[in-house]
Amino acid sequence: MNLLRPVLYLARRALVLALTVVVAVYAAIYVANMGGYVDEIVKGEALLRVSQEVRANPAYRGLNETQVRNLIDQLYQLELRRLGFDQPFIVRSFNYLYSALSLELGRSLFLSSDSGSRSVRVIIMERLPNTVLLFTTTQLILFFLGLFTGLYLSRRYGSRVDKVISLLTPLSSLPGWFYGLFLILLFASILRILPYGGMVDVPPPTDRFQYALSVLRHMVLPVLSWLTAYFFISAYTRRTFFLIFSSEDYVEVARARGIPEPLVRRRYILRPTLPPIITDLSLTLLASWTGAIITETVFNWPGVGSLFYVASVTFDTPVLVGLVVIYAYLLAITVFVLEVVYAVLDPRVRAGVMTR
Amino acid sequence: MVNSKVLEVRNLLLHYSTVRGVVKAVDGINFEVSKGETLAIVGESGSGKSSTALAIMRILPRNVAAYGGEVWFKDLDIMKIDEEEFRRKVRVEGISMVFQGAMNSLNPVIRIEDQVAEPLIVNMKFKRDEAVSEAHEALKLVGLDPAIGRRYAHELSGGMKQRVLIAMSLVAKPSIIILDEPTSALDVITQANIMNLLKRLKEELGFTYLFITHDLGLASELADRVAVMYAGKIVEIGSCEDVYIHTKHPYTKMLLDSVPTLREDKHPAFIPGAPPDLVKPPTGCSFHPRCPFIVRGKCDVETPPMLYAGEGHNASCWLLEKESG
Amino acid sequence: MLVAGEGEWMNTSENIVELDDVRVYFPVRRFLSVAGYVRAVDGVSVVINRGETLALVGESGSGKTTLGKSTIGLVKPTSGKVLFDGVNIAELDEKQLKKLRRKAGVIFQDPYSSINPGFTVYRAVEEPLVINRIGDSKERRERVFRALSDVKLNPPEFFASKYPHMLSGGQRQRVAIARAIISNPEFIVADEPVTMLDASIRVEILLLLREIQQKHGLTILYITHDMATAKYFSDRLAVMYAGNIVEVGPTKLVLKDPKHPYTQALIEAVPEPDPRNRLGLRKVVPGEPPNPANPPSGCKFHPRCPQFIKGKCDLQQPNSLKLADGREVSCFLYDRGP
Amino acid sequence: MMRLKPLLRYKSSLVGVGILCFLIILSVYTVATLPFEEAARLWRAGELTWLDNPRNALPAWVNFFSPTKLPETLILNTQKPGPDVIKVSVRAGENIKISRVEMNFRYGFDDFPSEINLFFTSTYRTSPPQLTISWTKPDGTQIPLRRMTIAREDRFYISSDTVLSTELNQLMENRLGRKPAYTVPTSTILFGPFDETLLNPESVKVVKGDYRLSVEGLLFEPEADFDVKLVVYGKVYGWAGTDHLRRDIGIALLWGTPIALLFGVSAAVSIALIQMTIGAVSAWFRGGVDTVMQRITEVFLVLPFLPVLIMVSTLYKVNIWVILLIVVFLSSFGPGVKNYRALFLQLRESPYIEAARSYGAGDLRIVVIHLIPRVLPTMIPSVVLSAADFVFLEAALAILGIGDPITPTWGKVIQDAFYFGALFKGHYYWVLIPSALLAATSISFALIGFALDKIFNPRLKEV
Repeated sequence: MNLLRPVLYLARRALVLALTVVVAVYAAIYVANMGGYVDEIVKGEALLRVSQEVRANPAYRGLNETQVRNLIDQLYQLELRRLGFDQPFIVRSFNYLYSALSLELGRSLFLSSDSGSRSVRVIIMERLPNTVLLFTTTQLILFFLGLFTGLYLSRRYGSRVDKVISLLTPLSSLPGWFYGLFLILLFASILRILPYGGMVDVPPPTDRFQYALSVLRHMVLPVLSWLTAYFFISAYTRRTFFLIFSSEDYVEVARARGIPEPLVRRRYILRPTLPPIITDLSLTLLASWTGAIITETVFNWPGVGSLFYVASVTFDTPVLVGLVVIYAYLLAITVFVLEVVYAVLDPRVRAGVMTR
Repeated sequence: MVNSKVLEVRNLLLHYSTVRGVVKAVDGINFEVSKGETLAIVGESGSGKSSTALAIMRILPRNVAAYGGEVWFKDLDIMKIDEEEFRRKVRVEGISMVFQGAMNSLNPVIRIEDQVAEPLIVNMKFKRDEAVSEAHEALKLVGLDPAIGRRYAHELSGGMKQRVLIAMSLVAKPSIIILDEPTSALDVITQANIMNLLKRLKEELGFTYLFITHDLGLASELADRVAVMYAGKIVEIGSCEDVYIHTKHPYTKMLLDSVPTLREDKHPAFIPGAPPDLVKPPTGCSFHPRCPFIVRGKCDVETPPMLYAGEGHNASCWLLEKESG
Repeated sequence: MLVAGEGEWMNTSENIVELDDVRVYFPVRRFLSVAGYVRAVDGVSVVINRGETLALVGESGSGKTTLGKSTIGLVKPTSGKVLFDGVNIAELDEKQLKKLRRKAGVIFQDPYSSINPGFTVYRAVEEPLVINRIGDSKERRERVFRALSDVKLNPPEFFASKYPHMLSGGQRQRVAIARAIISNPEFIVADEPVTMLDASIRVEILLLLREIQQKHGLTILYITHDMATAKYFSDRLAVMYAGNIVEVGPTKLVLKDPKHPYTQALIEAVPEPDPRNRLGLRKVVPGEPPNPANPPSGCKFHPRCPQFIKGKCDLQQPNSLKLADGREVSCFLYDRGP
Repeated sequence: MMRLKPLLRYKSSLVGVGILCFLIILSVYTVATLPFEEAARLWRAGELTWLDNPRNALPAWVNFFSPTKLPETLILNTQKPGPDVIKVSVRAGENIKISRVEMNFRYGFDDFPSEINLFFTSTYRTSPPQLTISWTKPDGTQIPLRRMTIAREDRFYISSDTVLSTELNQLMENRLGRKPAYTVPTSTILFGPFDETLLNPESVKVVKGDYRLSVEGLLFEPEADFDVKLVVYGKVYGWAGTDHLRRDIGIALLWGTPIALLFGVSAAVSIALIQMTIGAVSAWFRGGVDTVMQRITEVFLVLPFLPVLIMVSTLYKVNIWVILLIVVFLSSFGPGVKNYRALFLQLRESPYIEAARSYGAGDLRIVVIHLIPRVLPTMIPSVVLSAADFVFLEAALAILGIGDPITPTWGKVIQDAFYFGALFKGHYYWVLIPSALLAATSISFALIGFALDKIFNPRLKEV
C-alpha cells in the first residue's frame, strides 16, 4: 500500500491545524489587550508595587521626597521594560505570540501557584490534573452510562422505560452546575453528609489512602450533579442514534443471515458507529477540561476552570492567554489524533485519505 | 420428478398500522415452491411482493398490525417456532435472502470475505481459515476474484456488490434463496450478467429461488412458475407459459400489454387509473375499478376466489367461473 | 442570433439544438489544486431537429444527463459549441441565458423531489411565469389551468390547491410536465421521465408527452436507459457510452440493425416477457463501464468489446462515420478509410 | 402556521407552551406596569428607599401552606390619619402645645414581628419637640418606651435599641421574679405575655389582640409639629420575599422574566440566522469562500467559548446587551455552521432547485424562495432548544459576578443570595424562587423544542 499519500495528507492537516492555533492564540492575545485597557491596569499595578517596595525598604528611608519619587520613577520604568512596555503593542503582541506558542507563558501578574511560583506554566500545570481528574471521571461515567442505556433503550424502543427517559430528557436543559447548587443544598447544607466544595479536607489527610478517600468524597457531588444534568439527554441521543443506525440495510441483512443478536449489535450497530461516538467522547472530554468554569466555581474545585475565573476577575492576562494557548494546543492535537484514529477505524475515511 | 415442496405458504397475512389506518400489505396469499424450481412473484410497487418476502423471513418493521398464516419450510411450520429456533433452523441454513438496494447492504467496516464467512464461523462452528476459504469459493462461484475478499464495500462497484450479496446468500448452502429485486439498481448489461449467473447456479447446482421483481421480462429470465400480485393478493399463478401465453387474469394481461417490447412490434397500452389505496381497498375484486371486463354487481361486490384455469394454473377472476360454466 | 436592441431571439436555425465537439469536464479538487477531471461528456457532436424526438440512451454514468443539461445551458461546456436556435449559449451570460431558457423546459426523473414540497401545484406550475414576468395574475391563472388540463389533471381547480405529497407519482410527473410547458417552450429535455413510475402507467405518461408534443409542435430530447420505451417514443436514437455518442440514427434502423458493438450488447441485454428466456443464457459483454475520471485509451468500449482490434481500438479514438442510411457510428469496424 | 398544530398533540409540549405563555404574559405585565428605569432605580437605590420593608422576609404565600401565620408588615402613619391613627393637639400655653398620637392596631399573627421601628419628621425653628412614647398591650398593660427629643428627621429602632432592651429585660425580671436564660428580644416582650413562657424562646407565644402605641409630644413653638410612622415589620413580604437590603425580590424577578426571554430568544435566533447565512454562503459559493469560512470556523473551534466570553466581559465591563453581542459573535462560527452548510449543500443538489434554475430562477430567488423556507423548519427546534441554554448562560455569568451591574436579572438574585450566604442562613426562598423560574423557562423551551424536533425532523417513525 502506498504510504506516502496518507502521510502527506496528515502532514497537510497538521500544518493547517498549526496555523489555526497560531491565529486563534493571536486573536486571544489581541482580545486580552484590546485598546490598551489591560495595559493601564498593569501599569498602575506596577507603579503601586514599585512605590510600595521603595517606601517599605529601610535602605531608602534616608531619602527625601524628590529623591524617592525619582527612584520610584526609575524603578517603574525598569519594571515597565521588564513587562515589555517599551515596545509598541503590535511588537509586543508578536513577541508574546512567539513565546506563548513556544509555551514560554511568562509570569503571572498577580496569581501564584500553591508552591508560590509565579510561572504561568507552573500555575496551570498545577491545576490541570485536578480538572482532568474530576471531569474525565464524570465524562467517562456519563459516556458509558449513556452508551449502554442508549443501546438498551434502542432495543426496547417504545417501551415504558424508553418513554420515561424520553419524557425526562428536557431536564437536561438545565446545566450541571445548576443541579450542583441543589445537591449542595441537600447533601451539604441540610443533610450534612458531604462537603460543600473543595477537593480535599482541610487540613489534608497525610495518609495516602485517607487522602484519596477524601478526594473521592469531594468528587461525589460534582460528578452527581453532571450525571443528573446530562444522563437523560445522552441516553436519549444515543438511543436515537442507534435506532437510526439499526435500520441500516446491512443490519437487516445480518439479522436475516442468522447472525446472533449480540453479535449484530456489536459488529453491525456499534462498530460502524464507533468513529462518530469516539469523536463525540473526545471532544466533550476536551471541552469539559475548560468549559467547567461555573461548576468548578460552584464546587470550589481547584481546577483550571476556577483558575480561569480568578484570573479573569483579577485581570491576570498572562494566565488567561496561557490557558487559551494550552486549550488551543490540546484541541488541535485532539482533532489531529482523531483524524488518525478515524483513518484507522473507518475504511471509508481511510480510502478518502489515500486518494485525496 | 418428485415434487418435494421446500416452501409452502398458506393464507399469509401481514398488515401494517400507519397514521392513516391499517395497510393490508399482504392479505392472505398461498403459494408453494418445489425443490430446484423458481417461483417469481411479480407486482407493481405497493402490491405487497416485498412484504411477502419479509413476512417469510420474519423481518418485520415496528408497526406491524397483523401477522399470521402458515409458512411451511419442508415439514416445519416456521410461523410457530420461537425466535431462536427460527434463527437456527431458517435463517442460518434454511432460507437466505438477497435484498434489493445492494448499495447499503454491506457493512462498511468489515472486509468482504469476513462478512461472507461470518455465519459459517458464528453459526456453523467453522474454523476461521476454513470459513474464509469457503467464502472464497462462494466468491468464485458468483464470478468474482477471491482477492476481492480483502476489500471493503465502498471499494466495489454496484455489480460487484450485488454479486457479493449473492455469494453471501449461498455460502451457507440454504435450501431456498429469496431474491428481492436483486438487480433493480443496476444497469441493463450488469443486470443481464447477474441474471446469467443466477441461471447458471440454478442449472448447475440446482438452486431453488423465490424471485421477487416488478419486471415481467426479468421474471421470465428465471422463473419456472409465476405469481402475479395486486393489492396484497395473488391474482394469478401458474407456469411461465400459462401466465405469459395463456393469460387468464385481466390485470396480468394488461400488465403484459403495457410492457414496450424491443423485438416485437406491438404498441404498448397502459392500464388506466391508479393502483388502489391499501388502507381503503375497493370492495370485491380490488382490480375492478380499472378492469375493462368488469361484471357489475359481481366484481365490485364479491372477492373472487382462486379459480381453476388449467393444470397448476389459477387466477382469481370471476370471468373464469363463467368460462368453466 | 441576437437582434440588436430588441434582446429577442430570431428563428434562424433549422436545428433547434446543435452540439459541436462538446466536452464537459468536472474538476476533481484537491487542497488548492485540481487532481484530475471527470470527463462526463467527452467530445459529442449531434443535432436535434425541430419537431423531432431524439432519444439519448445510455447506462448510468454515461454522461447522458450532463449532455442534456448542456443543451439548455444548465451546465457550461468545458469546450465545444452548443448552438441553441443558432446561438452559441456557451458565450452567453446568465441574463441572456435566462431569457433563452424560456424557450426550453425540463422534466426530471424523480417526481417526488423535482417539485418544491412546500409549494402548491398552482404555485409550482406558475413559478416559471412569475420568474419570467409573463402576464398578469389573471392571465397567469388561465395559463396554469390550461396547462393542468393539458396534462389531464382535471378538474384543474381541484389539483391546483394540492401539495405534491398528496398526489401519486404519475400525477406529480404530470405537474412537472405542466410546469415544463407553461411558458410555451419549443424544446423540452425529458430526463428519465418515467423511470420512477410503475410499469402500468409509464406508457400513459409517455403518450401524454407525445400528445403535448404534437399539439404544441415541441422538440423533445428524451433521455433514458430504457431502449424499449425509446423505440416507441422517439424518431431518432443516440446511444451514449462513457461520454461519447457511439451511434446515432433513426430509431427503427438502429434497433433493427445496430452497428456499434455496444449498441448490440445493450439491445441483447434487454429482457422481455417470454417464457423461453429462462432456457438459455444471454450473450452479454463482460465488465462494467469505465471510471469517467480515468477512461481507457482509444475507443472507450475496447476493453469489453467482443470485436476488439488490437493495436487500433486501444490506441486511437474512432471518428464518427456517416453511413449511407443516415446513421453515424463511431467504430473502426466500419472505418473503410485509407 | 398549520404545521405548528401537532405541537398541541404532545402532552409534554402542551405543558411547555403553557409555561411559556405564562412567562410571556408575566413579561408583558411587567413591561406595561413597571418601567425599566423605575425598576433599575429601585433596585439600585439604597436601604432608605426600602425602609418600610422587612429584611430577608419570606414570600407571603408561605402562609397558605403553614398552620402558623407569619406576620405581615404593619405601617401606621400620622400623615395618613384614620380610625386607627388619632392625633390630637391641645394648646397648653402661649408657646406650648401638646400633641397626642394614638396608634391602634390589631395583631393577629402567630409569630413575632422581625423588627419594630418608629420614624419621625418634625418642623420647628429652634426647639425640637419632646416626645414620650409608650406601648399598651391588649390586656391594658402599659410599658413606657422612651422619652426623647427628636430632630427634623429622626428614628427610634425600638426592637434593636440596646438601652430599651436592657430596661425591658429588667422590667420583666422584676415582674417574674426570675431571670430568663437569654436576653429576651424587645419584640418578644412587647408582643408576648408576661408569664413563665417568656423564659424559654421555644415556648413563648404571641398574644393576639389590640395594641396601642402612644406618643405624647411637647412642642415649644406655635408652628412646630411632628409626624410619626410606626412600622411593625413582618416576616413575609410580597410574592418573592425580600433580600438582605429589604429590597422586594419580586421586582428583580419580574424584570428578570422579559430579560431572560429576550436574551435567550434573541441570542438563539440571531446565532441561528447568522450561522445559517454563513452556512448558506459557504455552500452556495463553495470554492475559496468555503475554504476561508471553514478555516475561520476552525479558529473559533480552537478558542474556548466560555473562557473567552468571561475574559472579554470582565476585561471590558459590559452590560447585558453587549454580552449578548459577544455571545452572538463568538457563536456565529460555531459548529452549527457545519450542519447548515451540509444541509444547504444537500439541498442545492436537489432536483427541484435544478428545476428552478432550468426555468430561469436567479440565485437570490432560489436561496430566498426555495432554500431558506426548507431549512427554517429544521432550524426551529434547535433554536428553541438553544434558547434554554442562553437563558442559563446569562444566569451563569451573573452568578460568577460578571454580568451587567445595573439590570436586575434572575442570575443576579441568585448571586446575591449566594454572596450573602442564603443557603447557610436558611434563606432558601431567595435561591429557590429564581431557580424555579430559570428551570421553568428552560424546561418549557426544552419541552417545546423536543416536540418541534419530532414534528419537523422525524428521524424515527413514531408508532
